[in-house]
Amino acid sequence: MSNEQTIGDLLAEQVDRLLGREVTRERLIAVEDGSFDQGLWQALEELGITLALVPEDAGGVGLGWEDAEPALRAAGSWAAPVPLAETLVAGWALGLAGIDNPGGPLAVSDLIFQLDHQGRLSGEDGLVPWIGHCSHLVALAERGGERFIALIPRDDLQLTAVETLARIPSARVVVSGFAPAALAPAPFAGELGLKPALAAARAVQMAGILDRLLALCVDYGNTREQFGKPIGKFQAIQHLIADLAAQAAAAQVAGLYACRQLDRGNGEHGAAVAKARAGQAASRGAESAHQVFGAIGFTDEHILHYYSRRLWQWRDEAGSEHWWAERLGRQVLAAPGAQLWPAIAG
Amino acid sequence: MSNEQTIGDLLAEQVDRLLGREVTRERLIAVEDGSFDQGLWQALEELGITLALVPEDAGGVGLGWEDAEPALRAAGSWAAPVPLAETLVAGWALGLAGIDNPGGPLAVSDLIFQLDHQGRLSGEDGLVPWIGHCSHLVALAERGGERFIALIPRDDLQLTAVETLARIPSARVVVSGFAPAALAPAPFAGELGLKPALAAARAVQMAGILDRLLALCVDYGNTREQFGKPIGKFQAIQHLIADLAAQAAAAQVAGLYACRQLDRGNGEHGAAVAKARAGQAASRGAESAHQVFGAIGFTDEHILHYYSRRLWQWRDEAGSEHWWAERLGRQVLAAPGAQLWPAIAG
Amino acid sequence: MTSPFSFKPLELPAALQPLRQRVRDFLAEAGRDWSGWKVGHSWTGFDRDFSRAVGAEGWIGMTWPKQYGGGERSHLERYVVVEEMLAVGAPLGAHWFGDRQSGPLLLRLGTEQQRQRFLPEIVKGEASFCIGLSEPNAGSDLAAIKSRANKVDGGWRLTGTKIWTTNGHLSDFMIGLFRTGGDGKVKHEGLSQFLIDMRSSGIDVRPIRDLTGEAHFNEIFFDDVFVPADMLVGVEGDGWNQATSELAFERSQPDRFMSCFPVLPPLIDEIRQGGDGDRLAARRLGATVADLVILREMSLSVLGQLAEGHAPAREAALVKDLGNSHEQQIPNLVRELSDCPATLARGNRLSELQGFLTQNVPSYSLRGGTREILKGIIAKGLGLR
Amino acid sequence: MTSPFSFKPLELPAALQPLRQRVRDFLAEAGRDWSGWKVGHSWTGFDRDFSRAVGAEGWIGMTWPKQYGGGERSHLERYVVVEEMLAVGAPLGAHWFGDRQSGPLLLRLGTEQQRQRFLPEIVKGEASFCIGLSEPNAGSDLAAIKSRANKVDGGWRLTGTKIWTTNGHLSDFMIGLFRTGGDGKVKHEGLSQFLIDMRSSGIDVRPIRDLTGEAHFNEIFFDDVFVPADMLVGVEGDGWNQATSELAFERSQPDRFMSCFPVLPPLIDEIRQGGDGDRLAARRLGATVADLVILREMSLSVLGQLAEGHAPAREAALVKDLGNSHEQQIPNLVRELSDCPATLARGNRLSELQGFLTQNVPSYSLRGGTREILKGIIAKGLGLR
Repeated sequence: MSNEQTIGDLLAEQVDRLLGREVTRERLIAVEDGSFDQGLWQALEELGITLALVPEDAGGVGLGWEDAEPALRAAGSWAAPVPLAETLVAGWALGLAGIDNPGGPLAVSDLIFQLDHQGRLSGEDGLVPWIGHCSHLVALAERGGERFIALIPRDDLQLTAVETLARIPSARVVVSGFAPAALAPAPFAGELGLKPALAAARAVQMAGILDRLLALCVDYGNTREQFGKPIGKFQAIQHLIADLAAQAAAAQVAGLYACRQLDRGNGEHGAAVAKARAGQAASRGAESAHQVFGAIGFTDEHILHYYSRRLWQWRDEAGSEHWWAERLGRQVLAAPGAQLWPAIAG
Repeated sequence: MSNEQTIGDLLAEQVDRLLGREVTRERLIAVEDGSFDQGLWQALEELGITLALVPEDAGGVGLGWEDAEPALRAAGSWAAPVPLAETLVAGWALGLAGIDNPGGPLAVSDLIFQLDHQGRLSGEDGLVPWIGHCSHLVALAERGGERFIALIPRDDLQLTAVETLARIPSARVVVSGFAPAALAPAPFAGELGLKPALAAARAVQMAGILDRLLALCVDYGNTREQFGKPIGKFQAIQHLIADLAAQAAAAQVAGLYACRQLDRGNGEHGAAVAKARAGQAASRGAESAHQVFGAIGFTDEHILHYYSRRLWQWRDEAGSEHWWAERLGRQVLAAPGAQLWPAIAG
Repeated sequence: MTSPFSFKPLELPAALQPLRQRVRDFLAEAGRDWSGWKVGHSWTGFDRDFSRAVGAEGWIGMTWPKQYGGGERSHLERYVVVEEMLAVGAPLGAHWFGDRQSGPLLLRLGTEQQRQRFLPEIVKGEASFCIGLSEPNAGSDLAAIKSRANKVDGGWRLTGTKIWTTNGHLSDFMIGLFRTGGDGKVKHEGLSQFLIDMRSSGIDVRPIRDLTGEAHFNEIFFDDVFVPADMLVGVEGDGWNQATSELAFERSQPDRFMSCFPVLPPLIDEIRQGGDGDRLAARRLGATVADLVILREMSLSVLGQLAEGHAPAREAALVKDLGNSHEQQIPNLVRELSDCPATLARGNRLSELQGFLTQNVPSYSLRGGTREILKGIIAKGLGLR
Repeated sequence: MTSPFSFKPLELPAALQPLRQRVRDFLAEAGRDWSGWKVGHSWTGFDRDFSRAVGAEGWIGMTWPKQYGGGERSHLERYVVVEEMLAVGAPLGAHWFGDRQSGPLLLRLGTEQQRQRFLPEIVKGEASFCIGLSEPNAGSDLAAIKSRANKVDGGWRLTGTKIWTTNGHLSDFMIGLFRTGGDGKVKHEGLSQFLIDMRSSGIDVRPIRDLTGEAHFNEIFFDDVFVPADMLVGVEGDGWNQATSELAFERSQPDRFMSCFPVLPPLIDEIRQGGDGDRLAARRLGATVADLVILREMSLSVLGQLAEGHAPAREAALVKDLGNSHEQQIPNLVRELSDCPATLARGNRLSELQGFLTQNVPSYSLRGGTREILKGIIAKGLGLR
């Protein structure tokens, strides 16, 4: 729409073009079966997107979250089977903490690990996607109220494979008393550590998926015929698709909102609003899309479930919509009603 | 459908015919403005419905709740502007307690009043519909764990008019230290006193209203034209009406279920299920009906709101759907999960 | 009277309690090792050994005449058995379609020879039936069926493709709807039902994997498949009416609202582990139970009316519509009350069931006719012109 | 890129904070005695004195050129003023339609003379406008308009009936859509917009009471009403495009999602009186606030795009659709979290607001076009053919 294209838009276009060409159902299956798509990852690295949030002086692109949002959403819209969101969060956190980025795909935890006085890390996270394919885990560590970003070699972790609806290779992670490869104070991290950033990323990815579902549904509505006409002529189908469109739009705005708030150091609030809203959009959007597609959308062969399963998964990761809504609601209830509007509008 | 007509069906037919003829918008307005429709009440008395639940040896018809349900639903379906439901509950309670029925319209409270050792009654109820037009209030009284049915002359009550969405003349009632006109033990009354019976009656009335809304919407769908055809030809309108039908059906079954449970001394369970379900049906049904009717349904002149306002009111009286659902849910959660199915199916 | 519906109540007599207890005991034993994932399949799960055991108890074809191996027991007794099975998510698939649909069809419209040959086998749990309705270009629009049966010497030759046939790859027989005539102008004329032996030559069954990776439904290709003349079911050309009245009949049964029930007990247990449950948990569970109780009452009422010889088609359609909504909401309920765990823990009953249902409930408003088609049927049935 | 939408963010600059504060101070004073019932009316409430006071502050026609009395201030400043007003449910009705709709129409398409005559009056809060679109047989189907304007010497003669005209009985002027030509085949051709003095002879305004007993909308009869030639707005015969683009423009404004906002603060206060609120209250409120924040972001984005000269019609339609759902859910939220009181307590702000909204929100998915029509527009805009 706008005449000036930002670097973020350009990057997104490149990512979109690459993924539109490369992400086939076969490659999605291969990744769900456990292999890593090195070719796709390298192609993305070449575009610079994997280091988008790493400061320029640390060898990255030095973008903010708002700039990176279109590319991440584009990646979501193709269900890109790579740890792009995780690597972005990790690169951003390492960059802020001034830790050298080891490069390559990185995993993140949205929980907080404990650091003892010998600098040894302990803790566990029941779900870390992609960790089996990453050299390091980036996580928040805490010691006596102080917060640190820790870079932990995968080999220092105990991994147990876990199953998710997305079927992205994931593991339960336990670390017991290893010193991290790098550690640096993280004054920027709030009470929730990396959870807000990961939640923001998931909201953006879900928005991308909903964009795709909408495009698929419009196309199907125009081509699939029943009762002698395209099903998109039926008011019921039109309304399902209009509802999906509304959810896709809301999720898009939610994801972008979270990114903008992260950029201004208000990540927790942004994530709460965005994940609460986008999680709801994910549930409703997946429901509408499946209803539009009918039986064909339930087949393994059809692409739909590679999207809907990610929606069902990501709404639960990094805090569900209920978890964030509850947190937001408790903040609202902590102040008199007259404070609600100023809290929203400033 | 069935060939054998019960006395309950016959009574319902008579009530339906009478009310269909007599209940005009003008008479609804007059009652909402504060007058009592003596003519309508007398006509109903002549049919015997007002004493339907009073034992035969006490001068009543001696029906059970299940038998009376069709007539009460028919009354609901015409939004009959008389305290029929209340008088039925009152007559039933007085009959079970063996207290002489004073006749005429009676009001009931769904709360529990306190009886002292001098036999004096105290307590208050924030909402008693129709009390201004009734000679007596029937309420449950408690003294040291014992329960009684109390018949209280209206003149012993302090009344303060209160406003409701239904606009049926109603009052806040306070009684402070008067001896009731009659008092008798009520071993049949559970923890909730008369609330389950009143809740059952409200569920039945709401089912009647939903029946009416459905009939009105079908008629409007077939006659109102837009875009050159009856709006009922539009799939969106068809779906709204189908949804309304589903809610009307569920409310009907719910109301009848509550009545059957009352008859077998299991009124609290029946009321919980019925009011929880019918309250939800009321909200959804009113929403669908208003959406079908559009702007015309918002006018004072149109009959729709005489129904929808009663739905909005009655869902809140004698325990809302949330109140009853919470109670039912707490019972479910009081036992292991394996007990759920036996609790439902026996 | 105003209501267009009739929901005369049906009270299950106390005399059925011993039967109910017997079914519970049987299931406690048979289901000892069923996983949450298996239980999630409910009546679509195919387990021939289980069906044989059910048959041995006399719980298939319970209401059918004894001369065909049936039990001549009441529809109420059958209801008790069925709802007990559904309450624990028993794998009914190997006998369900025969018991619910194909057997009753043969009883109503089959020849004496068809009844004698097939009904006793269904009753024993030995003959599995599937239903061949949908085609690649006839989904919601069933009347657009193109598969043909051409009359030949001694029978018919079937050609065409059926799709979405649940358990077709495991079934012994199909009741299939094929075009036998009609000029194509009135689409639902000239269709006929056939009883097809799935081992006939010319039948190619291609299982279709679903989004969980399992194959429950199938695409079935008919290439000049011979069906003997005596395997026509009912009246030639009347298949549309026969098949749609079957659909109407099955709409109100408890499989239309109890598919998700088995997840509720472990959910309750999980909530109880964390304390008594709060207002949120109590309200949501209470509303769900109230909804279920009323659905069951509606379903029982339709059963009673059918047994009395009425045809409460509108009422049955409403049960399915409300039942779909009920079932589809349950995974949302479980998510909210179990704090949305992000992993599927094998071996954990609640987690397996929830994982299965989350991925499968969207299909529940498709099977047996989509929600959109159903709502149209309801609206028309109400007199919308 | 995949998304058919553009939601470029618009950040309200901190420089607007003093203006916001000034509006808050003004409203704290002006709204001191507003009851919950009054506040429930929000932007439909008609209070000429209030509108004059708003005008005196320079908050009507804020973005219009100074030559017409406007403030030449930014759309962002106007947005701040409007959302502050809506947040407290201020009675905007006496200037709202002029400020939101009719003034901008005249600026876009009016004659110089029309602008000079009417805009300064709107700005002062002296000229109230209403919108004459719907007719008894042209509700959702606006193009079915039958009211006619016949050309006569020096002007037009108007005959017909308009209905559902909000505040028509209190307004000074109407922008009305009348049929001026067209052969009736293409129904939306041959319509024209007129600026009508409501005091003209031949106009009969019949207020229509709504279900709360109040009269906000009207049926307006035109019996050979003379309108001077210079009161045609825009191009003869192009009224359909002119009017529908107005509708598209107004869809994304905060009145489409903030009508129920004023009930939230007293709800929060009531919950706080009973303690901290539990999980149920927190989750429901949190979800509602998240929804609102996102709607506001969407609305701001559309504002920014409009200001840049784009026409984000699809985006605006989505804001209205989502906004309707948001608003209509709020009375349900209040009911559940305030334990469903069964009486309307006059003098209690929460109770009055809830009583008003319960009875009025069903109309929110009708005004400005029904939900059904809107969803059709959205679907078509997405490329469904």
